[in-house]
Formats: sequence, structure tokens, C-alpha cells
Amino acid sequence: MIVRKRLTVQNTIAVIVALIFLVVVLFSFSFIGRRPGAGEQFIRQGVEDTGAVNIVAAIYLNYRLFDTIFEILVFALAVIGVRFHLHAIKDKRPRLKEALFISESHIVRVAGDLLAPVVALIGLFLIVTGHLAPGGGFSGGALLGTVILLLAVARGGERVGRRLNEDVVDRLEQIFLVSIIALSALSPLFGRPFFANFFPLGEPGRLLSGGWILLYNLLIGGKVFIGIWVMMYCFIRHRGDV
Amino acid sequence: MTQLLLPVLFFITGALVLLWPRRAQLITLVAVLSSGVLVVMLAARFFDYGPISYTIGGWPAKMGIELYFDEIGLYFSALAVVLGLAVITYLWNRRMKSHFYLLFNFLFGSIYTLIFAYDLFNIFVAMEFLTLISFLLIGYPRRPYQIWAGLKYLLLSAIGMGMYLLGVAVLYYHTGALNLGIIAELVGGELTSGRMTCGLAPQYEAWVIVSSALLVTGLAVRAGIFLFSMWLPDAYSFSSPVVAALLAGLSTKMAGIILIRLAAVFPIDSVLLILGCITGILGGLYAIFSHELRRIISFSALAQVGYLLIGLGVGREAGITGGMLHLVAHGLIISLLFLAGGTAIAAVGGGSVSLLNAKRAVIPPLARLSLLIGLLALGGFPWLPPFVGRALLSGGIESGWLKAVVSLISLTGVIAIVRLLPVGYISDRNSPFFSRDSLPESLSFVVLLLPILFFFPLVRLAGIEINLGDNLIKPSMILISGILLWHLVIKERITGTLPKGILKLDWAIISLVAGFSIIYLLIGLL
Amino acid sequence: MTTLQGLLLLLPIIAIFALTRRRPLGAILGMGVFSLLLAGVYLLSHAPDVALVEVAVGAAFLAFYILAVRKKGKLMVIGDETPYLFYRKGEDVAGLEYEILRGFADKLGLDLEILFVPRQQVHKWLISEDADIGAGGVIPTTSEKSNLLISDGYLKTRLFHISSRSVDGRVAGISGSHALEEIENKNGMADPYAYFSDLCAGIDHGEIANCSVDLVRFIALDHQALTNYDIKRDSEDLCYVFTVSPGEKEIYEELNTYIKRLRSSGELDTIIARYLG
Amino acid sequence: MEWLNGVTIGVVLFVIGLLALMLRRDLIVKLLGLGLINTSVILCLISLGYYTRGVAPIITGKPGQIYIDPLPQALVLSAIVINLAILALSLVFVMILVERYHTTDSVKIAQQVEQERSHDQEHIR
Repeated sequence: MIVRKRLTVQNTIAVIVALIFLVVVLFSFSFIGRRPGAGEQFIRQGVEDTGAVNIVAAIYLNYRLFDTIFEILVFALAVIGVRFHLHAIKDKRPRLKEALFISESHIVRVAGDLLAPVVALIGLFLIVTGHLAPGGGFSGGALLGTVILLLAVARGGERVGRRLNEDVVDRLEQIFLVSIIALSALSPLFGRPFFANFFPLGEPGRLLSGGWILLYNLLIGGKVFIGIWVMMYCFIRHRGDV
Repeated sequence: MTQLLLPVLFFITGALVLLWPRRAQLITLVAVLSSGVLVVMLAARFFDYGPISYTIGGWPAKMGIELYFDEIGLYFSALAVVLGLAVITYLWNRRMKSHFYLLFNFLFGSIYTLIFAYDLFNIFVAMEFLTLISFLLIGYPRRPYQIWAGLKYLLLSAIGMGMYLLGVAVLYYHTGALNLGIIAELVGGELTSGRMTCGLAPQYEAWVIVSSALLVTGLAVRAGIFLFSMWLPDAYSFSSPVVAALLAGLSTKMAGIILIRLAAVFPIDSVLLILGCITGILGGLYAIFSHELRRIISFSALAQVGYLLIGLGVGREAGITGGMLHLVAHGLIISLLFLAGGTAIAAVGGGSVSLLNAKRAVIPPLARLSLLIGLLALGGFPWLPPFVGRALLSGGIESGWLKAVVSLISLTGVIAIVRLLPVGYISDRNSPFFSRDSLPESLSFVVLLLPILFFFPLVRLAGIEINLGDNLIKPSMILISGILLWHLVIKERITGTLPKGILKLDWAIISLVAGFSIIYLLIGLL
Repeated sequence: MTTLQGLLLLLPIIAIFALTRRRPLGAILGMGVFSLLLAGVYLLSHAPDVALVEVAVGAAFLAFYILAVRKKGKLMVIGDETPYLFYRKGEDVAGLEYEILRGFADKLGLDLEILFVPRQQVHKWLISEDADIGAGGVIPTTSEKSNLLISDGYLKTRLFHISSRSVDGRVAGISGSHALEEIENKNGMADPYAYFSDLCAGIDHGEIANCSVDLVRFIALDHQALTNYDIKRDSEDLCYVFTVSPGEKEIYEELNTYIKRLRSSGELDTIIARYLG
Repeated sequence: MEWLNGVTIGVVLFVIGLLALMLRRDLIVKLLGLGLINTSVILCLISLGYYTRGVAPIITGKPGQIYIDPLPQALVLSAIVINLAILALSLVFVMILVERYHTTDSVKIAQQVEQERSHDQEHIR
């Protein structure tokens, strides 16, 4: 009874504090205007500077590549952390074999089988045209990763996981990571400052344009694809089957 | 350019650790040593030419990301090198997984970025990276309470960083820039131009108030300020000693750096002053009422942040330099304390004060000496590093009540550590200072002790004028009166603990959100 | 009101709906819908890049969380096979207790996982917290009463002591009771419990001399010839219960309220009638 | 209806996330609330830059078009990924805790953690 009483006090305070926050922030946000022409310089010079039509990609992979490197590192760290820490959880498969396992999930396999190639194609398309149209390495790679989930649903997680030769995948992931970081540090060899594009810019609008944005999209796409695959497999393995 | 090389170096070595896990230790050592060389090169250029600015990729600062090397960078990169070396030597004989070294390398990469960062969003990204690394480091040995402490840390700092990003959003839409230098010009310009909007005086414009309140709240969570970072005591005292040393010595200090940079831009002096007083006094009180070595150190770490904030709040040159130097000095001291404390606790088999005092003969002598020096330094013993910062700081303070508060914080600091001083008492002279088994550990203590003992001359070498004689009397008096107070008055009366509720997750979040409103009101009113 | 505004207005409604769900799975699915809607908002706000990333990341996020929650959501039931109450039926499990537990697991939103082990191992599994609920016609022994959490009874039962007329030999008990423990001590047998199928075989071959069985097992045995045995009916009224792992106070309380509700709604009687006539 | 824009909704969502974090004891729901907080900030960033007659920042060369500010969109891409990383990692930590204590209730976990730590003095190394 005492616990419940104290809890309501806590909840009341929490609600009051949150409401004050709401009022304070909404009040001051109502006075906030917008500086006209912010970001105009990117629109004006973006295509000329980077050769990419999609200015978001130009900023993401050229003007502010340093931030993106951090983002890729954060993602890599998430994959590493998930793998490292999920080992703390027992892999329960041996016990499940002797048990009579009852699961409620009945999933349509055909849909998974049909959808998977379509989604994979979309993902690849997004990666390759990242500098021309919306998309790019991350969304494409993550979509490719969800193809793995679709396959896992359609054919069982274990079969998809078996394809995952851990050594090869590890190596591949590391190589992607190293090359993403190292590529930006190669610039001085071509007489450019660090993190500056040293590829030819090409004619804007063509597939082969935008300097190294295409290459970066491919690398990031590969990295994210493998990363999501590995994470998904870890989650599947340490809980049983999809 | 060297600014950029430092983080990139550590990212590449981190990736190399992934590729060759067996050579992890060696790669990390090489990385730390070469970072030392780079820092020396940077420092040499700094002394010749003054602050160095570098925009990544050669774009103008408005479009690209700027890295900026100034005094702050000088002191903190030196701190990072020393700490890195100390931790590597401490771990030399222990078999850590390559995972740890990977995190270590990435940690240093993000720390060097943050030391030089001058772009608000770059700060956000690097800070989030640092959060995740610290989180993984806290949970690295995978014991449940460490996992829980890590989770608490992550939840709170993620809320904080969410607020920070909201503040960045407001700033960007108002100024059209993310670079702190440009924003400073605009804020300053609009402040002096006297343009009136929404009927308020110019510096109280809504966007300045709300964005600076959001930014400060976000950073306060990371910086170890009372009410905001209640994850800190658990995270420091549950994680393994090396991790605690890295967290307390470097990771938490980064938010302090950003606060120093922000204080130069926004009108947040008085808020920081008040937060500093609260943090200092409450942290000190909690430290007095704790009964475990690592808890005491953790809470005193909270209290010590108070000096930085007061220094920033005073706003004068001496105050800011004092606060900053105090932060560096405290980084050295606290990592020494955590490392030596880890050795001591491992030798004794428990971390409570009474146990440590009773079994102190078991503790290796050098660890005991390091503990003694560290504790004395925390108490403000003259000549030892934190003293330098405090002396400068009190030189910058003029108002009477502030002087009283600073003295009170020092006094609580002394009282908190008096109980532990007997640990350092060396009774048997026979046990050797260096034994072969513990050589790496002893070496790491020496690595940390050297800059601590020679902090004063080093600071003077760096060109900061400080007079030892003038500032001797007051700290000594505080030290002596603290010891006397403890032995004569307090000793037997402290049995219980202060309310622990605020350390619980839910209350920590509530106090964080409430803290935002307080900061907002203070910025708006003062 | 534009489409964008309509979508925006939906967002907090869905968020509140999702975050007030009792079951985490519901919350996660709600947030999945939220993420899709958000992608729509981004698309309408002229941010197609962000919308695509949101879709892709939302899918991955949903997958991780569903996998994680399913990992958490298992109700591990362990017990001896018992006729009428808890038995294998082809690939599936059936029985009175199974129906109760099935409904209980559905109510908690957990997957039911079932493992059949000999009666004497149930105790061990529950103590080590490898399993949550012990089932299979349990009549608690004194040691179980002191170590485990014992749920409310759901069915009245009685003990039958069967003894061979010829010689006294091995003792086999199926369900623990006070009477059984006494026999156990007198004869000092090491292995008083057996699988029910072993017991049937033992009685068939005349290897088992004395044993105590509970009502349902007695009924099942009665179909076989118990002609060579003396049957004594214990006067004590007992109840079938579930045993719950001592760490699972919450499950224990939920189970008790669930049984109470089944009884008061009359559902329990219909299930009992279905299995025991 | 001018007030009904992404910024207002974003702030409201932020508060809903905070409330979920403060009021709900289930750790999974807490994490979802955290995700909501970060998402709401992203929504604010996008909506602050929105204007009705703008076009997505993909240069088509047609004259007279007003492009939306591309910088926040590029920033947001990083923020979303960081959000995913945080949620995935904290989920793993929650799974470890659930594996150990068989509950997702944060209060109960905190209590048991406290107990366990007071028994375990071996946490030094």
C-alpha cells in the first residue's frame, strides 16, 4: 500500500514536470522564425562542387563526410556490441531439441519468397543511384538487410544463418570499415586535403558522376547490409527460431 | 591538419585491432605513443603561431566542419595522452579481450574529435559515439549491475543528447550555421544591435533562451552535474577500475570542454554559477555520507565539477582558466584514484572504508602512496594540481558569498576524504615498491604521478602566472580545519546515508527534465 | 487541413496508443506503424532521403525488437505426463492442465514451451529457475510446499494405495503426498518416482509391489487389470495444483487469479467435463 | 490551422516519450519511449525547414524553383542511424537483464541489482 502511494506521488510529479516542459518549449518555439536563405550556398554551389544532383547526398558524403564517418563507426560499434554482448545470453538450442516446442507463428512462406528478390532489387537500385535520386548507401543497405529477415521468415532462421560463414563475413565487414575510413585519408596522395574528393566529378546527372559519392555509397551499402544481417542473425540465434 | 590526424589515427588503429585481434595491445600502444608525438607537434605550432583552425575537406567554415586548436585543446590533449599511456601500462599484464582495445581506440578517436570540435553537429555525433563507447565499456565485464548502470547511463544521456539536438535545430534555423564561431558572431551581433523582438530585451530573445537551455541541459547530463547526471555514481563505482578511470578522467570531461566553449557564446554565466554551487555542495555532502572508497570518489567527482561551473560562471579570465585547469587536474587525480583504488580493493577484497583501513598492510605500497597523494590532492593540498586551479579560481572571484560557497565546497571535500587518509600511512618499510608481478601497475602509477607532482611547474611553463605563496594560507587552513572538524565533531555521527532515491532511474529522469525548466527560467530571468 | 496535417495529427494518437499497451509486443507493433506514418510525413515534407532511411531503419528496428521480445516471452512448463491432465497427443500436447496453461500463457502474451521430465526432476528444474511452472497432476509433498510456490488447487483428488497381494517389492509413487513419503522412508527406496508409462509397464509385468497413485492415474490404471492388487482408498481430500518456481512470484499471483477467474466464470467446469466426464 | 505543424507535434511527441520513460516501468516500453524522443527531435528538424511551395533538394535545373534546405536532411540521416544503434544496443542490455532476472520491470530489476551487488564483492577486477 505504501509503495502504491509513493508511486502515485512520483507519477504526479512526473506528469507535472513533463507538462511544464511542454508548455515552456512550445511557448518559446512559437517565437522562433526562420533565417531566410539558410543552406542556400549548398543549393547554389552543390552541383558544381561535388558533381552530385542530390544535394543531400553531396552534403552527407562530401561536405560533411567527417560526420558520416562517425555515423558509420556508430553503426559498426552497434554490430560489434550486439555480437559481443549477446554471447552473454545462453544459446538455448540444445535444450529446445529435447523439448516439445510449441510456437504460435504460422507465416506465409510464399509471400516471403516472392517479396525478397523485389526488395533486394530496390535496395541495390537505391545504393547505386544515391547521388542522383533519394536513397543512398544506408537505406539501400538496410533494405538489403531486411531481405534477410524476409528469407528468415520464409525459410527459417537457421537455414539463412547457415549461409553466414562467420570468418568470411567478419573479414568482409572489417574490410568495408577500413576502406571507408582509409579512403578519406588517401586524399593527400592526390594533392587534395583530407576528406576531400579526389575522383573526377563527371557530368552531373550521369550514373558515373559525383566523384567518390558512388563508391562511398557502395561501401556503406555493403557495410550496412552485412551489419544488419549479422545483427539479425545474432538476435535470431539467441532466442530460438523465427 | 594534425587535429584531424589524431582522431583518424585512432579510427584506423581501431579498425586494425579488428583485423588483427592478437596484436591489439601493441597496436594500441603504438597509437597512443604516436598520438603523443602528434600532440607535441601541435603544441609546438600552437606556441609559435597561436590557435590553429582547420576546416575538413578544404570547404569554407560555413559549409564544412571546422576543427579548432587552442589552449583547451592543448591541456586536454596532453591529459588524454597521459591517461592513455597510464591505462595501457596498467593493463599490460592483464588479458583483456581485443574488444576492449577496440573500444579504447575508438574512445580516443572520439575524444580527440571533441577536444577540437567547433561545429555543433559534429559535437553531437562525436558525443553520441562517445556515449555508446562508454556504455559498452561500462558493461564490458557483463555483470548484471554493470549492465544496469550502463543502461541507466545510456537512457539518461540519450535524453540529454535529444535535448541537445533540439537546441541545435533551433540554433540552425535562426542563424543558418552550425559553426560555433559564426554563431558567436551572430549572437553577439544581434545582442549588440539592440533589435527588439517579441517585446523583450535583445539577449532574452526566445530562441537564445530556449536553445541555450536545451544545449546546457544536454551537456549537463554528460558533464556530471548534480540533478542531471545521476547515472554517474553507479557507473563510476560499478564498472571496472580502468573503465572508471577512462570515464571519469576523459569521457565525462568532454562535456565540460563543450560547456567552456558554449559559455563564450551564450549568456549562460549565472546559470552555470548557480548549478556549480548546487553541484559542489550536494556532491560534497553525498560524498561525506558514503562509506565506500569508489562511492566517495564518484560523489567527490560530482562536487569537483562545481569548480569548473563556478569558474565559467564568474566569467573572468582567471575564473575560466582556473576552472579549466581544475578540470584537467581532476582528470589526472581521479584516474589515479580509480586505478590505485582498484588495486587496493582487489588486494583487500572489499571497498568499504573500514575494511580498507583495517587491512591496509596488504595493499601494495606504491598503490597506497598513490591513494594518499590523490586523496590529499582532492582535499586541496597546496602544490598538488587541483590546488592550482582553485587558487586561480578564487583569484577571479570577488563577491563574498561566492567565496564562502567555494570554501564550503573545499571543506566538504576535505571532510569526505579524511576517513581514507590512514590507508596511505606506510607502516612497513620492508615491502618493495616495485615487484615483478605488479611492475606494469606501478609503472602506470608513476606515469600518472609524474605530471601530478610536477603540475605546478608545468603550468607555469605554459605561461600561466600563479603565485604559490599568496595562496598557501587559505587552502592549508581549510585542510586543517576539515581534519579537525572530522575528528572532533563529525566522526561518530555519520552513520546513515542521504536519500538514495534520486539515484533511481525514474527520479533521475524526472530531475533531469525538471532541471531543464530550472535552467530555462534562470536564463530567462537572470 | 492538408494531408500532411492529418498525418501529423495521427502521430501522437498512435504513439499514445502504442506506449500504453500492457504487452510489449503491442507497443512494438504500434511503434512500427508509427515509423511508417512518420516516413509518410517526411515524404510529404519534401525529405525523400530521410523517408527512405526511416522506412529501412524502421523495418530493421521492428525486427530486432520483435525478436527480442519473443526471446523474453516464454513460459516454460515442465512436468510428468499425466493421463487426462497433461499428455502428448501426436505432435501436440493436450489435457486439462494444458488447456488451463495455454489460456494463461495467452493472457500473459507469452509463448508456451513444454518439457516432459520424470516427476522427481520437476523440483530441481523449478528450483534452478530453468522452468517457470511445474505441472502434471501435482499433489505437493512437504518439501515442495516449503521450497516452491504452490498455486490454488483446481481439481479435487484423492490418493489410492495399491499393494500387491503376493510379495512386497519395489515401491513406485507417481504423485507425492504425505502417505507416499512414509512408505518411501520405510522401504528406503532410492527412486520412488517414475514415468507414468514406466509405472504401467511395471504393473503389467508385476515388478511393482506397492505404490500410491492419485485419482486420474488410478482411473487410467483401472483400465488395466489391477486384479492382483489390494486397493486402499486414502481418506484425505487433496487438490491438484501447479508448482511455481520460487523466483516467479508474479507468475504465481497471476496464475492464482487466473484459476479463480476460470472457476467463477464456470469455464473450469466445462473443461473438466470435457476431459473427465 | 497554422499551429498544427511538425514542430508542435514534434514537441508533443517528445513529451509523450518523456512520459513513457517516467511513468512506465517496463524496460522495453522505456526504450520505445527513448526512440520516440529521438524521432521527435528529427521530426522537428525536418519540419522547421518545411515550406509548402518548396521542392526536395534534388537539382533538376528547372528555373524558379525553391529548394528546401538540404543541410538538416543530411544531418538527420546520421541522427536516425545513431538512434537505431542506441536502441539496438540498449535492447541487448535489456535482454541480458531479462535473462538474468526474468522480468522487464525496471523497479524490480533495480532492487535485485542492488541486492546482488551488496553480496558480490568480487566486482573489483
